[in-house]
Amino acid sequence: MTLINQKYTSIEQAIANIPSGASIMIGGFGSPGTPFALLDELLAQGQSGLTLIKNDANEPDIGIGRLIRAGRVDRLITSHIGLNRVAIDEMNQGRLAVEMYPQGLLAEKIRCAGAGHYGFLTDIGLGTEIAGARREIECEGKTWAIEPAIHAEFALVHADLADEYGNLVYRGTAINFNPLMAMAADHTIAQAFQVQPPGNLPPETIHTPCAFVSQVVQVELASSEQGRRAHAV
Amino acid sequence: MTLINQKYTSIEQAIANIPSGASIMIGGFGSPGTPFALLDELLAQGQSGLTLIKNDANEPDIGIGRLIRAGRVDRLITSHIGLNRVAIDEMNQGRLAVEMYPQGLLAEKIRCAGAGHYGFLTDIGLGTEIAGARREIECEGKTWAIEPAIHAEFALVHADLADEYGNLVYRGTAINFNPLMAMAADHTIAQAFQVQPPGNLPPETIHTPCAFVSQVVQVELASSEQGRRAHAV
Amino acid sequence: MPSDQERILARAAREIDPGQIVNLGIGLPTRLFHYLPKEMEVLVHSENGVLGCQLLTEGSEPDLEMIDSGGAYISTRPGASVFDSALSFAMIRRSRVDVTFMGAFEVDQQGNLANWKIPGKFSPGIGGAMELAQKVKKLVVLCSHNDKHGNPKILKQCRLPLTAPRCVSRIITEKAVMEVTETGLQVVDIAEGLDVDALRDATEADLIIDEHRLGRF
Amino acid sequence: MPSDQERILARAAREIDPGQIVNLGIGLPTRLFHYLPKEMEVLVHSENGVLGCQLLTEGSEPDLEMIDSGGAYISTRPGASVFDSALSFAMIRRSRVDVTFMGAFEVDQQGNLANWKIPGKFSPGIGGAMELAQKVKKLVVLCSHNDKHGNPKILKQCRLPLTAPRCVSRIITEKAVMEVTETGLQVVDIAEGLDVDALRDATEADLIIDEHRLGRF
Repeated sequence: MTLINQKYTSIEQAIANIPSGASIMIGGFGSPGTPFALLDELLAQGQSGLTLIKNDANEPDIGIGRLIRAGRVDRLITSHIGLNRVAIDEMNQGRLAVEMYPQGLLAEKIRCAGAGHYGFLTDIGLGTEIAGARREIECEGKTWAIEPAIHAEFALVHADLADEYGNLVYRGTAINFNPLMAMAADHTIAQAFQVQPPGNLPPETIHTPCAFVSQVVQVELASSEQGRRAHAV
Repeated sequence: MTLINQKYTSIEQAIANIPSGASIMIGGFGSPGTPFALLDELLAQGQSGLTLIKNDANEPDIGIGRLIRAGRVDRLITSHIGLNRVAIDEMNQGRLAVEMYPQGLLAEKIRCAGAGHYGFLTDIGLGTEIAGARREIECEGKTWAIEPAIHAEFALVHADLADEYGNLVYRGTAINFNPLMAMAADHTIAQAFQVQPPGNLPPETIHTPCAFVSQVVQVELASSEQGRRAHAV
Repeated sequence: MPSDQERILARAAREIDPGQIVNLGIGLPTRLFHYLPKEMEVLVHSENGVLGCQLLTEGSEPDLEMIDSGGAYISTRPGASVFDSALSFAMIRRSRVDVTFMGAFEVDQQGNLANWKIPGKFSPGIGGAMELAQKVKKLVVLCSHNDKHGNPKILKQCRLPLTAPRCVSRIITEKAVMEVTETGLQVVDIAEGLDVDALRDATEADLIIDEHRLGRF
Repeated sequence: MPSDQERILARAAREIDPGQIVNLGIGLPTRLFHYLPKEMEVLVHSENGVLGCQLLTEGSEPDLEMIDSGGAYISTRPGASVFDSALSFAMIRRSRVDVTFMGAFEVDQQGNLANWKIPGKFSPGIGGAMELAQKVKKLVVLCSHNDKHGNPKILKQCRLPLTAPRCVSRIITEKAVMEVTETGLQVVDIAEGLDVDALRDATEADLIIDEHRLGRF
């Protein structure tokens, strides 16, 4: 694990650690919490053959939408891609492999990896078509589906505030999948609007302790303006 | 579930909902986070035949130590009772049934109930004597133990701040099991040093959203002084 | 005279009691926001991770980090909290949401619901609907009584892939309010000016109708 | 001349590098706090839910809500965080703690550790030891070389119930520093003034000793 005093770095260096073919979790539900600046740097650096894990596919011209449109994503593990027609087309054309889970199960599968378990036992989806694909077991006279954890090599997350050790504070509905993914990946890269010296963030307000963050970079507010255009107010 | 506008109540009324024979989760690791005032009221009201779920047994003269000494507890699900000689004696005499789990598994079993799952699959404890008691399954060529969730009818938790809807903010190492238990019990009673009008607590600072709290009561700082005497500084 | 959607929404708002926790699905249900009195103590849950949403005041600058699960900018009311997606769905699976409103492609007299997939035509993913449908105690379906070709949406048996089996409590359309009971679909209210035979003609499901106890809306 | 415990602690402190996350077990390991320079950027994890503990400044009033897992009042250093017990153990199970120090009743040459239960005599529960032992990458045992009756604690094979199998990286006693390797227990350092035969006599485990590379401490 990165030493706590070696985490604060440049966006170029942080993203350069990611090889082509990597599996990468991406925070965000819609635009809030999506690490736009990290994704734009990933687009610029050219890594390809990626497996992405994200709640949604953003929209065609922002966030992972740009990576998908550029043909850099082989596989997407997600919950709902209804706002991205390009992703739907790529899926229908067979150029993008898409694996879909109910949103809460996706969140729990990621959380489960972050907690260091193999999987969990659920009744969600019994009696629906998702049930057929899963292994089931009987416990105490009832049927439960085994949902294996989802890991990744990398996670890209967006925080509002950070400190140089990599402690993270999220804001508003930009929390969503970010703290779960930060724990579930082997190597977590965080962007934040402000990266402060250690000691500036009250201990109770920290959502993701620095132990789960490998690198932290400071980004301009402007990078998230991309997300703004996409939403009707 | 209690309506949000009917949660702020008196300690007498809140505890009067608990019948004898109930299963009750109790927050706290040592003294911090232990809901001393709620426990003292439970002692005063006289409920017996209780099953308690708590990380530790406090010490003989405080918290659940007083309930155990008074013979009001039939069963204790815990992680470590080394600081309570009375509990150890009661266990050795066969008057208190004690079920022990490694601390992190206990936390996860409670968290798992709070997340609405049946259980989770872990490798913790394989190759030790706790392995024998558990059902195991093979997944992807490895052995995993099934750890079922632990539910309870009630949870008693301690917060630093609350609002009248039951939103809770914890402080310091008094967080520990409290947010997990608040989610895992059917009926959660919270004590807080301050109960404020809704809107006073910033949304990002809330550790336990009010949806998981049935009743909230305000208590004096003094009740936790009990815990203080027990610790060497 | 109210439009069909206004009639549905006005009736649906009466399903919410002060003090409850409510989830509003994407589309028509989201518009229920406009039918809740601002002073009413209700916390609206949105599954992306917020409890206590309210509409953005007209003309105010949106906070870019605050959206609901439909992607609209929102604000929060006093008593609101924000949290991660695991906690948000724990709240759903632990049945801490009192009532949820959803649209439907099809709904049937057993309370089965289909609202996420039309095989070969539409399958963007199920999002949060499955867990909401399966675990929220009271699920109220808000939909048009018939599809745009006039075909019934209230069926004897759903044909599309289910969101969840036997999950619906109530169905509100522009024509009727129907309760899913042990014995079938009981009509609670019928639209002003509609007669019972016309309702039956527009419906594939078997309807239980006690004309003496029938309300109007 | 340092006491046996001081010798162990001073040597143990050299196992910690700046920038690491460290867990200090109850008892002797907790006293390592006194051997860490205050300006050293190290975050001490305590499994009750805090990362970044430090000793309370002498004479200062304790915060009643801040203890470590041993029950002592603590304060925190810059960069500290507090969290619930599930997150605290996720940190452990995900191997985000770089090094942990623990006491032992018995430890053996395969790296097995027994430090929580003496059947029929002592069984207060395992607390957090099992997960720390199983999942922290570097586990350093700090213990006396022999028990109070003079019996060896460094064994060929543990006899007591294990905390975790094959979990120990290093053992530091007042007599030696031993590394658990694929081929057995390699002596890294031997105490000043002790000879190799005396060390072997005090030890049940087979020791691998390369006298040319042996350090003193």
